[in-house]
Amino acid sequence: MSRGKRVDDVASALEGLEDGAVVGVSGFGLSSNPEALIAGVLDAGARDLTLVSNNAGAMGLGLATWLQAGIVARVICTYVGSNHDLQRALSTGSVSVELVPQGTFVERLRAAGAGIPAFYTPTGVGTVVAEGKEVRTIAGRACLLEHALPLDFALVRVHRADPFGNVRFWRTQANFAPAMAMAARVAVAEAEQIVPLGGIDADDVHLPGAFVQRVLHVPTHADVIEHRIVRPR
Amino acid sequence: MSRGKRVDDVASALEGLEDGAVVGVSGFGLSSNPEALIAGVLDAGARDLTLVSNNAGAMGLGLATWLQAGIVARVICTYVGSNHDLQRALSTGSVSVELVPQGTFVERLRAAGAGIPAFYTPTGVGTVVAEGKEVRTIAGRACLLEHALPLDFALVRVHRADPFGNVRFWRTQANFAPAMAMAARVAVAEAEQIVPLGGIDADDVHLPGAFVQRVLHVPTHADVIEHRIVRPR
Amino acid sequence: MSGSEDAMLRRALAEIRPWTVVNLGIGLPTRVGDLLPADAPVWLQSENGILGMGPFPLDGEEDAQLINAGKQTVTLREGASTFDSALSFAMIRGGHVDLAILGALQVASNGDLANWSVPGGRVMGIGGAMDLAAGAKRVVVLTRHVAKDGSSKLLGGVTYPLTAAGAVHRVITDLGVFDPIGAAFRCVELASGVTLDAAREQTGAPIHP
Amino acid sequence: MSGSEDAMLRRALAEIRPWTVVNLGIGLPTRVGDLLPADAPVWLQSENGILGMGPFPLDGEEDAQLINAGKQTVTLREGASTFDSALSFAMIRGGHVDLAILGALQVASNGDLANWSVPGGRVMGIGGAMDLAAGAKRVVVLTRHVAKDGSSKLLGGVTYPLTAAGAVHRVITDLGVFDPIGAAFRCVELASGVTLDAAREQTGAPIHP
Repeated sequence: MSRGKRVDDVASALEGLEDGAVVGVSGFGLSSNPEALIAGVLDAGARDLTLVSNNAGAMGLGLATWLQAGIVARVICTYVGSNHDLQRALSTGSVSVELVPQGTFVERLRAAGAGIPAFYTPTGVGTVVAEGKEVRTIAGRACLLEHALPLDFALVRVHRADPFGNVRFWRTQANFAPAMAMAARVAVAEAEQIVPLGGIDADDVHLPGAFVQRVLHVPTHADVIEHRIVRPR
Repeated sequence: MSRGKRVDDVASALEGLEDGAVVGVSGFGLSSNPEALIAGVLDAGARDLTLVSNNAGAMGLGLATWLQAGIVARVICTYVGSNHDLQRALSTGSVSVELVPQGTFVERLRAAGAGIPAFYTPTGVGTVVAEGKEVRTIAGRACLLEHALPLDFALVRVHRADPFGNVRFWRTQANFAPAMAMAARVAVAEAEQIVPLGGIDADDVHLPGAFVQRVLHVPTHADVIEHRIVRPR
Repeated sequence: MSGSEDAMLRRALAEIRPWTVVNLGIGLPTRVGDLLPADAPVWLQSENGILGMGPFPLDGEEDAQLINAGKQTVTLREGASTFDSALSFAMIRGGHVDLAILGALQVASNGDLANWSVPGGRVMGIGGAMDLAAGAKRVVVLTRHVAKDGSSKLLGGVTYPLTAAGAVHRVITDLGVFDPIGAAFRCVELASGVTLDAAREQTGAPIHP
Repeated sequence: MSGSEDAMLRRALAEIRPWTVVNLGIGLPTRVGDLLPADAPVWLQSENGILGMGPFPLDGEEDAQLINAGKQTVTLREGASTFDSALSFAMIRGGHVDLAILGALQVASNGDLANWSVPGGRVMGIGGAMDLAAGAKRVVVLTRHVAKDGSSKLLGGVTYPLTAAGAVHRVITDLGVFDPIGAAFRCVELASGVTLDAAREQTGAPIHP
């Protein structure tokens, strides 16, 4: 199988990650995390990071380990919830936190990836989110001006990848991964499965390889479930 | 099989199409046209339409028949090319034509469907496209302000649909269909195949049924090829 | 489940029309979904990327990468689709969610909604709350009429941080159903055994019959 | 194909790097693709929704719904993907196309490109021209140096309607390879048998060696 964009190890996948980088990490809480890459950043030595993530970890796990290690200077997220490490960082002011409505969060990433430097959205008008932002009435509706959110690195979890970086996701695994990959200078796909070119039919590709720079094969994951709710059999 | 959003005939599919409506029609030239719906509009009696289409037909066929029938007052498109009916309409002024860069065209549709009333794009700065538009420098780059393009009706060709309106496309069939369906008050999917609910796996849906209001089964199409280029065997 | 909660959930269920797209907020609203028949043609949207949530999985069939926006394990119904967050919020903000049933801390008679933050409380975050309230075609709030501290949640104006202005179309509480109409709520119906006067006493804004 | 066209196509081919995304404009640029080996790891993008175009189909295997932006029947290579126009132009405008090889009516020494409309001529339309010129990471123009009317296409400033300002990184013509550097072109190389003076005579802007 052609090597293409595949890298052999986490260190190679994170090559070029520097102090002060803006890093987007996909996943919804602990679900669908690029676990090997998240762990790898702790070893990579980069500090003063801006972490762009919906939840910035949970239960002391995942991205919460970055907060514990003190390598994050700033978090751009949508939800804090029961992420105690982020709660603590918030209350002590050890990191600065920008809370963004989730739709605006992902649209800012998508905009960065799509060459749209800014856009107007009705979400957040009249709320704390509007502070310091331009308000403009368009087609009769008040809107906020929101800016693209470009990333240096995107670390994203995917189900299947080919050597060009064509990707498929499984169920709710996609979440912020496509928008983050599009927004990033370097998008790294942590793939459960690697298939050869042609292993994904053209009509079945969820994210084309144009948006992925590196592919890392990681066959197994802890995949901690935060709220396991089941029906009895 | 549950009936759901399926309609029995073209007339039902176009119910509510009124004079002066803004109608988006997917397809790239004559490829991937919703042929039955295009023909049906000629019978529906609505006039003074604004046609939103990449090419507005070709070779006297497809949407060119709307121009011939005189039911179009205005065309918003990206390319005229060898569409003689549109060339004629342009030169005689019988319809007004707004030429839009293709990326801006589809982004305006996507914006309308995504609740984004306006956005900035670098495309077209300094060109005829910029005339009368706000220019603003964002992140060091001059951009144009472009507005969402909402539709009354979207008529789109799809490969496969279920009764909820979940859709799959075949090869380059999608083109403007997803953005137009999203932008429309009433999106009608002209589907080559109908499958029951569950007939398309959740991960394989290209356009979720939330964006489709009516489904019309049309198993066969003329599918005229404009430039048939082949290699000898 | 208390009797009044059961009645509230059933009343909220009555807001749901067939072949529509419905987003149920975290907490009480989520439980409206439990009352839907398995074959009801209703597509529950979850903002992390599902249209067509089914019931919770059978024990042993849970999938760590198939969760709802509350991070609970879920399943997919027939005719479901999965997608990324950009498309999900295009769906929400673009008005393709027919109905959002949301919780509330406060609702004002002008439709203003506060449901994401208590001043001085722990910061929980915004999540999809602002987009859902601003973007859904119809927003129904499902909440107890009076907060635990005894203050009414239905007011002349919200005092907690705003989620979205003028967003709420209807409020369903344990006292009845009330539509914000500007300077007052209109009483659509009263819960069994509740008088208009009793509702008025527990509401921080006028109620029109 | 004339000898000079063959040389032009081969020179343009040399601009293409492995494992990159390349968009080839209609006309001469499209024909650069014919020179690519079938297994070359290069992904040709077509703005109507393909990444990874293959050669033209075998007679009888053409598919009316698998076409390129020139509406020609095409095929897909291994590792291709198809998608809608919104994603396609996100790819283009967002800088994910590594190289666009485009035709031109006029190119200026400041990188301005005119390639969509001749004043007084038939209106052909814009198509993807403005997005590609403004959005691709690198824009190479492939064109004959002199137009059919004898006027140079390489000028101090474009007089035809602008496609994109300052967009062009390199121009490949039958006379050589020239990079716009502001008030002049820099001569990168000359075609076989062409002198710098001959190139200068046929160019409407200074050429630096």
